[in-house]
Amino acid sequence: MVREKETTLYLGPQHPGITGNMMIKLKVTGDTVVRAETHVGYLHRAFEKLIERRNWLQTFTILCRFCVPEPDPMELTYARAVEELENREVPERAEYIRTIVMELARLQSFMLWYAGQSGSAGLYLTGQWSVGDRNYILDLFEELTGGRIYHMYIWPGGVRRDLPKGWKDKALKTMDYIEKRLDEYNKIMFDNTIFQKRAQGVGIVPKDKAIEWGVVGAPLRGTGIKHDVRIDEPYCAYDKLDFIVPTQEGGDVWARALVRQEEARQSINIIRQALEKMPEGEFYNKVPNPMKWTVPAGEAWTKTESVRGEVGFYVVSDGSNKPRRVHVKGAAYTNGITVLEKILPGQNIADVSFILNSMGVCPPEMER
Amino acid sequence: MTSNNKDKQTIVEYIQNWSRKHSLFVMAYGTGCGAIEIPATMTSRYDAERFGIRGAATPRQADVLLITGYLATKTLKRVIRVYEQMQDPKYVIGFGSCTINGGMYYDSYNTINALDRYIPVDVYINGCMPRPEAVISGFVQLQKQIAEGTANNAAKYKENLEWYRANQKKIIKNWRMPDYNW
Amino acid sequence: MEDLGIKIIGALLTVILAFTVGMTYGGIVRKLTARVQNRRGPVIWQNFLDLLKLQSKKTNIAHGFMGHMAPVWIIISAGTVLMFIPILNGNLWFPNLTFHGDLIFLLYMMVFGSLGMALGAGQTGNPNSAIGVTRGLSQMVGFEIPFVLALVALMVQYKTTSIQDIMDIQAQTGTWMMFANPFAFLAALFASLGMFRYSPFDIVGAPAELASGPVSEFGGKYLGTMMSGGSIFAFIKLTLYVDLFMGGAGFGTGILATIMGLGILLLKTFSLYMVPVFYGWISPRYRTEQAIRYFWGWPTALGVIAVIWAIF
Amino acid sequence: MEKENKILEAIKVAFNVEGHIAREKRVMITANKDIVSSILLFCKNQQGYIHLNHMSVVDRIEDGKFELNYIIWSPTEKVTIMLKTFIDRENAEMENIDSIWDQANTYEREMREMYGIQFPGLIGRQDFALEDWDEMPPMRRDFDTHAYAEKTFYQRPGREDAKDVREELTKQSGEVIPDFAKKYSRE
Amino acid sequence: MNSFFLILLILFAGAGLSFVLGKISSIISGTVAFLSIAAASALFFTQIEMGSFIEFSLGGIQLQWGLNSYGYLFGIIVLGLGTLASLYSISYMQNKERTSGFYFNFVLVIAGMTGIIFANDFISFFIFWEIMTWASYLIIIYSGKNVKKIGIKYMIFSAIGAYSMLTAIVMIKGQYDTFLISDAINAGAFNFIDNIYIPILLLIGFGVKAATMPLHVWAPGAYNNAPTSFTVIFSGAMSKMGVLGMGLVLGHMFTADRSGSLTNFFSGFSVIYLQQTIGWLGGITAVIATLYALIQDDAKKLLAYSSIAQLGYITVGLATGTKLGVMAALFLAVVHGIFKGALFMVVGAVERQAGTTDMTKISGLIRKMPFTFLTALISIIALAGIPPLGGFVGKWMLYEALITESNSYFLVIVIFFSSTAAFLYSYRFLFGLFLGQEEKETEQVKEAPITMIIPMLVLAILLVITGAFPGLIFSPIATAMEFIGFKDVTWNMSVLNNVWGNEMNLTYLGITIGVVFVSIFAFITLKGLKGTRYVGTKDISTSGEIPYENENLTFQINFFQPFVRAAAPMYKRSMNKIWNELGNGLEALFNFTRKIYTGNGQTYALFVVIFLVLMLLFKDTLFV
Repeated sequence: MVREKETTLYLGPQHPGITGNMMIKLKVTGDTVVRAETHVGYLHRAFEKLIERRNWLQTFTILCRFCVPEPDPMELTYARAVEELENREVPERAEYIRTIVMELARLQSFMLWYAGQSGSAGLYLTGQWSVGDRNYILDLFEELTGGRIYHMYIWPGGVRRDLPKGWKDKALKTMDYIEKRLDEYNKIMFDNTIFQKRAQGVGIVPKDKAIEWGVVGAPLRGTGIKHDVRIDEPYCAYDKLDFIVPTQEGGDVWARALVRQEEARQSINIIRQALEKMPEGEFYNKVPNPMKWTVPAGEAWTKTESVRGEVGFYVVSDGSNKPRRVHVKGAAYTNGITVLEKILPGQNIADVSFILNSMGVCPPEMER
Repeated sequence: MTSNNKDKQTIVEYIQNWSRKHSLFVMAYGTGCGAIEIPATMTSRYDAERFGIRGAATPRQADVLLITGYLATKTLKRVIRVYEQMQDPKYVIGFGSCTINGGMYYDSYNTINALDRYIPVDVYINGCMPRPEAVISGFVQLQKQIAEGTANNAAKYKENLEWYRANQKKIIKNWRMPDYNW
Repeated sequence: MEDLGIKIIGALLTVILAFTVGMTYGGIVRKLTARVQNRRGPVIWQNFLDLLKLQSKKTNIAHGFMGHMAPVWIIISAGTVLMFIPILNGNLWFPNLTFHGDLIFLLYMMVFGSLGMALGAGQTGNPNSAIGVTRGLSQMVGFEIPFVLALVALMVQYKTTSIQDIMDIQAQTGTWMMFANPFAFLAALFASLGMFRYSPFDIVGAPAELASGPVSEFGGKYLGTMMSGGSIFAFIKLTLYVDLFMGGAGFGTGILATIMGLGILLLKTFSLYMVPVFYGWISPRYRTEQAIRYFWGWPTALGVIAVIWAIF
Repeated sequence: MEKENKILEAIKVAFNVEGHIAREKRVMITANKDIVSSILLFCKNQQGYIHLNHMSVVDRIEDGKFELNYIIWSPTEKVTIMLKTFIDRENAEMENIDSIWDQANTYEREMREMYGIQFPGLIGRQDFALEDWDEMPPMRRDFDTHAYAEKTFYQRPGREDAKDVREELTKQSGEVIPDFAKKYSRE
Repeated sequence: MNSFFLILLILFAGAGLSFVLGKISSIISGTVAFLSIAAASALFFTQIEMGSFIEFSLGGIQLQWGLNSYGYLFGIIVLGLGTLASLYSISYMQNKERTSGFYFNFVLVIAGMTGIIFANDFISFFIFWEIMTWASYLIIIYSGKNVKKIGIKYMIFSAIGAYSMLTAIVMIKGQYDTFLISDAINAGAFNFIDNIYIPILLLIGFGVKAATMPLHVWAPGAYNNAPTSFTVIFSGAMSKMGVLGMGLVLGHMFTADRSGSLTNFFSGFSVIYLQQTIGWLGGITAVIATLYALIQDDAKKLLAYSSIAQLGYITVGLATGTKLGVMAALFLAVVHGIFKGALFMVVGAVERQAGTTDMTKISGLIRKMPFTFLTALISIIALAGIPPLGGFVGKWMLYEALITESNSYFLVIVIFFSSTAAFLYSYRFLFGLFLGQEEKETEQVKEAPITMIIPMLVLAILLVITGAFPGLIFSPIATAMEFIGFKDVTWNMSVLNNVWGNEMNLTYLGITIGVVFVSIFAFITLKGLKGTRYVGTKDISTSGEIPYENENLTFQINFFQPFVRAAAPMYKRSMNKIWNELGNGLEALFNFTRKIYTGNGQTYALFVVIFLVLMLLFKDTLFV
């Protein structure tokens, strides 16, 4: 084989700079990336096949494992799809609880993102702090759902259980603490000139191509396009709450970081509002015996906004007690494969991991 | 496994094992979803570094291979390569139920169900997913084994290489790995 | 003959001192870093444990002769430089060898280790190692410029190229070089940020980018020996800075004087060491060209001012 | 429902296909496989549906068909069109649309691997998620993953009886479970 | 017969004989060339007494040949390196075509250089100079790509040099009515006070060969294009002829007694300016050549640029005009001859065995060619100036001279920048050829034949010796420096001194390094001797991924891109680029010149002779 005028560099699967278990095959000259290929499948567990063998409720154990850093949007999207198929009502209290859970999930995911984004640039302090503080949110989850990471909390027709006693105060207290801490992270990360130098002008997603390329989530809002499922197709209680969807111009890592920074604040804001406005009442619209539970034939497409962007579920039922087909479109499916392959060429090797983190690449939801 | 040959250790071995026990470099390889609890384990609330546990970027420097959850067959191949590139003495911790018997993936066509058929495992941590406390207790278990000198599964791997290879090749159809001179 | 005996014992003592201090400083930095990150952190002697473990690894992989030699080169470089650097001023037990630590010699000898490391890393054939090496060498060209400017300023100001002479002059005049020529000190201090390779200049072994860079393929005794060499080097650099800019340390040969001298030395070196460490805690990493540009900017300008200051 | 009607009518007029509005912001259209790419192009270039949201396959094994779904979305109208078509299950082949949307390439590679649907002219790596897979495409409904797993992977004993852990425990301990708590037990 | 004649006769006869025998076999031809050069060097080192000379007249012009201490120093380089290079050539040229012409010219170049060393008058100096130029030109166009362009470039710059030298010679004749070099010196021909033009013209003439900026343009192409066994001579010895001339001029220029009158004060001032200018020219040459060396992908080209950079250091040393500086320059000249000769031999060996010198195409030769690698390693250490080898001694003296004696503090920084950046290309060279993963095509490569290994190892050993005992070279340098006007040069066998009284003891250094090396090497090797296992370069951690078997992961392309990016302004504004643009503009002129210089050596010689005659005829009208 004649040696190409490029060097092959494997970034992953075992590499500190890769987000999860995937591989990006880089062709580089010098320290500039010429071509990038995303290789996935290291985490392929055949979830969609397994779901076809599970009944409607057993599916939830699988759903939350679609994307490990942020499992709840998957549960919610699926639950909403099932509700759409069944025309099942959701009590208003459950909608508020779902909103809180969603935003808590987003918030803890933002804190992981703080770690990833700054850690990939060599600033470990923010990451150590934010991942440490993230435990407080996980504590809330643990009290609410019984699990730190995987919750299986949101069910079709509501949520699995009501808020525990005193949880609201605890949540509010935690929010106060996290808000204070966010300021500190921002001081270290965003006020740092070196971080700005690293982030600005790197990994640019062009504004005019962004939607066509299928960019979603913060990368899209970083180009100045205001697109968020929470306002486009409001779900849960989002239409009753008051929040801002931040956008930034530029489309580079810096813009995406600013968007996420503001979104984390908005999450706290939403959680506070939801806790405030939450009505009393039922939290669960009862489903039949799960073993015998059938869902009317049909299909549904539901979308949810996660930290990485839009998560879509395409659910098909053939009227039996098992889903006929559940197809997941994670945000990273486009962000992490085609979009990444387009924006990486021309970048420095040093920035690859940095861009990866800012695009919110999450391998398990790409290959499922 | 826990045969007590503590008395048989020479003083040099004792010191060596003592240092090994207190300095565990963990391979930074998030093979599965369990990797999500590793940052939590390494940061402030749980702080694994006080046990001398820290990350290592490449297999040459690492002592412990943490299999964080299920292994897809594609990953298994990489894990075997990484494992064989690590240097003796090396330890494997199986992380989560799915490494023990497949857990919830028992019927998946792409994940292996019993990790110790393919690479030797020193410590299993069960749960899905194991909490950071469980991870640390797993490490403490491993430290105990190291101190006793019983964590020598890497040697067993070498002795029974053929058996392991046969198992591995059953799963990995296209075996294109460099041959290592042991 | 007696003289030679003292020298040999002194040389051994110097090596032990440098090794212990370097390793302990590393441990203290790890502990402090952990504390800043809200963690308990490892024990202070954790680095010794790591070293002991690395040295007791059962198998060690080398990719060939140069890979085998890389740690040897580093230790040669570290050991040789250590022999020519004055540790304590006028102390019998920590002598440097007769010629009094020529600065230009030191500059080149310190590179010796890096080159050996680079060759060892090169032989592995790992692309990450090679990229790390190119980064390291490029960065070296960056920080050597202000550093050399500072050294030239020193040499010009005191009309000597010997470290011992500079120490003596500082002792005589009672003015530390960092006050006599503050610009030179600042330029050298900036250069030291690059030399110690803490953030934002840890571009050589940047984990998220290059796994661990040049040492990607080294483990076991090789990594351990490199670690010891690196620790000795840390001590050497610190002592060099203290000798040049902070008046050195040492009062005489007596037991009490030796202990006091060592105490002063440790105090000075440790406070100097904290500069790059503090800076590193709160800084992300530069890209390579940004790092080089950084050194060619203000630090070099300061160095030029220092030389002009020294001439007039 | 104005926007939805507008686009539905536009497509109906242009291509003479069936369609209905499933709910707010969901327009469902069923079309022949030959005109799918024309409809997609029409929607993308003339109606502003520039965002390919999703592509999916459902294996309708009982009909001998694959059901392909194209979900596209307009950032201005905020309406989703779900375009559906059926192709034969035998020698399944579908037009390649990655010239319209680049990201369709990923979906098509996955479909090729998981269902064995061929896309003529599809450029891209052969593998998506699987490596050295030589069985039937695994997402087809007639592929039995459990049987395959049992055949291929070592099954650690202990779970083959699929017993309810709670019941086993109560048998050992003699604890009495009230009827209402039993109802979720496995059949 | 006189030894001077005998030596030259042997060389010329050897040239002719190797040309004739070359028709039979390349090996015989090479052997003859080697034997003649070896015989000549044997005679040179044994038969000729220092200071002896012969006089004879030829066509009414009084000629004088002799050997002075200054010439002897360069004789060591020329004949020593010449012998080794001709031995090396035998195997290197083995399978090449048209070797008879090559050997003919090869020996002729050596003869020309020997003649230059012997020449005590300007006429024979010039004739031998032209023989050298002419013969080397024929070797440059012997093979390779772009022959015409490179050849013409070389020819034109040589012509510029030759004409300016000739003009200076005629001016000397016109003003002092002598052709003898010593007479001209004694009369003060090189004294900057009386004559501005003669020294400058001569410096231009010599500067071309020494590849000083801005006269270096020809050098990279020519060094690269010549067959490697000749590049050894070209870079190692022939460029030193330029150094010889420059040293002669500059030495006398700066050492001339200028104490006295007011006018002298001003002229002394202008001497300082000239000194600074030449020094900076040398420094900038070094920097730019270094910057260009580190972006080369071809090992030979890299060394070509590196040679220019090293000659820049030598120029700087000469321009200091101080004892230590000139000593450093001459020491560097000798050491550069050794290590650059060795490095070009290494490249030649790689070229012969692996078929190319393109570093992006080969890698991992260390296992195949261990001795070649060893030579390369030692030479590179010397080149980079890392202790304890010879290169360090030269660098040390140069820096100390600049700092302590000539007060050129910023020039030091420039030089230091250049020599730090030299680490980059040094590493690139070693890594590119010898380290990294092994290429599949180079699986069959074997170590070079013994006749190539021996010269390389001899040079490598010399480098080690000069590092430990630089006094061995200081002794001829000290006597040589007396000839160019530096009296009472002191030196020690292995202690270096500067004027501030600081010393650098190489013995202690050697002992320390030795002790540390032995102990650590023993420690590393003996400890766990069983535990160390050597693995192939394919067994690397590629982030867990498994590369294809024939996939070579060695990082070779755009090697120093981050550095280049950081130094981008310097690359943009570099002299070569301006010069190239100018050169492109001058292309038409070049084409015109080509009509006159047909590329044939005879017409060239003819033109030079005509020019000489014309100048001599009209010298009175022109220069009085």
